[in-house]
Amino acid sequence: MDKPLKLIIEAFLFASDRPITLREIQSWLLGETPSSIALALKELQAEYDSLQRSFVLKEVAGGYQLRTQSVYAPYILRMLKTSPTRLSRAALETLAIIAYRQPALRHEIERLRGVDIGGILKTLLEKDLIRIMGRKSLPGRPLIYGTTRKFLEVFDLKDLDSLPKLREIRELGVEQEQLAQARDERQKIETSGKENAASDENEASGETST
Amino acid sequence: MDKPLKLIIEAFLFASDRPITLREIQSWLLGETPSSIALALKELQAEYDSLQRSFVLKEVAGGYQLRTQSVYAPYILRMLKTSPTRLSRAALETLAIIAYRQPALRHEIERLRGVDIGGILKTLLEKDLIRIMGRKSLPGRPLIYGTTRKFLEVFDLKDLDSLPKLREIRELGVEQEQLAQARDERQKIETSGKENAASDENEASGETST
Amino acid sequence: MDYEVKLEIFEGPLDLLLHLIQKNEVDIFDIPIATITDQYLEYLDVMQALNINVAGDFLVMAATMIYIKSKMLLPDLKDEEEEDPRFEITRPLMEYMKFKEIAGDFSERELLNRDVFVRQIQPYLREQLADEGSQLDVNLFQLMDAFRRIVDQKLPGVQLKLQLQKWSVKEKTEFIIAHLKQKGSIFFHELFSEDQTVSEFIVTFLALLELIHVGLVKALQRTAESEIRLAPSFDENGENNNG
Repeated sequence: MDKPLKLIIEAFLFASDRPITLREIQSWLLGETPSSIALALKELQAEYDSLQRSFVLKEVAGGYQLRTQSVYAPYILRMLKTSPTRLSRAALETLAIIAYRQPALRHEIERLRGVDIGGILKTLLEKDLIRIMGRKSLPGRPLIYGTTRKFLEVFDLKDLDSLPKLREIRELGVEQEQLAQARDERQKIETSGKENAASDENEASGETST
Repeated sequence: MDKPLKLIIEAFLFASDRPITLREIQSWLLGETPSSIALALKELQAEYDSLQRSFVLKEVAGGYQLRTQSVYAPYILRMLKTSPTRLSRAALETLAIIAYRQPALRHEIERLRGVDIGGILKTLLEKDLIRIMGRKSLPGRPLIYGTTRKFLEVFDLKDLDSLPKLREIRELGVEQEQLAQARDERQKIETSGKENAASDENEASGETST
Repeated sequence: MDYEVKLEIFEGPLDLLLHLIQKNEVDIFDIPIATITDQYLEYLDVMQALNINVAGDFLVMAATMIYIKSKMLLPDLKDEEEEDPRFEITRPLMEYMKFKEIAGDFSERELLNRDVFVRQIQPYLREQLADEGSQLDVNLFQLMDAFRRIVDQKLPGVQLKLQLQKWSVKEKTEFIIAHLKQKGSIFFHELFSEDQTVSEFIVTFLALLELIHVGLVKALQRTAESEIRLAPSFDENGENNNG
């Protein structure tokens, strides 16, 4: 171990998204005793306290975690509220269908996705990604959906025509990249002799065909 | 504001999983000027450095982010039990071309690399390192590719301007000159007295590639 | 075959070519084309002997090299103003080397999740937060991929007709709507331009009929002789005025 134990543990705490236990820390290090780890954790705790940082080292759920002090929670919530949110897979698929098939009817979209999409349509409408373009003159006068200007903004598209075509999506095959990966793997494992090299070669080509 | 600006910003940095910009910080606070925020960020930067923590405050992708120091990578990788981000050589080369040539067309990249890159483009798109910027108004309306913000984050770049300038790269400048010289030499020898039209043309095309 | 068969895998013809040039320690500006071409072809033979699928790109380069080699063998017949035929491969090689070097530089940087790590969103913070984000963390590729997934899943009883024609009614529908949005109302003829083919005409016309049919566009004509005017029947947000 060439780095101070204390700082290695700090790095663990920093990069983890959940509390980590003393036992876990021990398992990631070689030859450190629980007591030395416990001591290092105590030191860190004392350090953050004396430095009066915005974060503290807390014992939660049987583990240790770096947490911002609760007085900063209002600020952080303000930040998180404006942070980008992800679209669920279902929402993304529904949006994709509308984008590519618009003007699209609800039952058409449901036929493609195979499930009810009422809730998803509502979410997408709320997020201003889709809009109601009108009603189709069919029995029941179903609503017609299309995408919005906001949709173009979010996806950084000049216009709907810039949406890649299905053909273009398919053209981005995977084989070539797999081949390249296989190559790199091979180059990492330096072959010692030529017989080896030759046999590996066959394997590599075998892989790509699968 | 009842808490020191510096520590509020630290709390933001601690609670965010992406680089945050000075502008964003300003929007989450009331009545703070960009210059006072910039000053606080500088102070934090200096503090972490002088305290010799396991993490530092870095400027990436147009924002600020806390990042562990690279010496702790082996330990953290053991904790995360993941293999590190790996890109194949082919993917890196393709990415390099797109980074410098953007907006870039697929056939341009393929010309430079001499191979089909469909699969690689897909991988880079999946990893969110490149994006589709639109279509070129050429026959077939080909898609235009460029790099993403994630690219800057992954490669520790402040912005695209921070990419090393092509002509700064050692040897290459020399090589370009050599190429031109070699051409001239040959032409002198072989075509004593002929016009240098061809050589001029070559130089021009050499320049456009830098 | 007088060189050692130490097979490295090459990404493409330029990669192989560069390797041969370096192995032979020759000047990139004065490539001994005959030697390099021979070695290049031998290499392709080895690859084929080992059942490695030799991509077309390798063969194209082989052809180019053979052509250059033959050109070099005809010393006095060639046009004196022509450049050295070898520059046809020197130039792309130079470019390739340049980006190869940059790729090397890239991989030496402090890479996220390889060399450096960042904070993760702590779940306890997320829990305090209702889903009300305004920005969206999503990109175009994810959207495309979602569509591809849908199309590929082949739900029972669902047949997706993939339109092969160059212009789809959908695109033209959007085009007309965008046009109307921008200009308020337009003359019928503005939808068509002279460089359009008959099939594009028809598709545009079908799109227009569809729009009029669903009530998003109104077609107006003052007299039988006057031009047909098209007016949007939706408001700014695209909502249908008729409800």
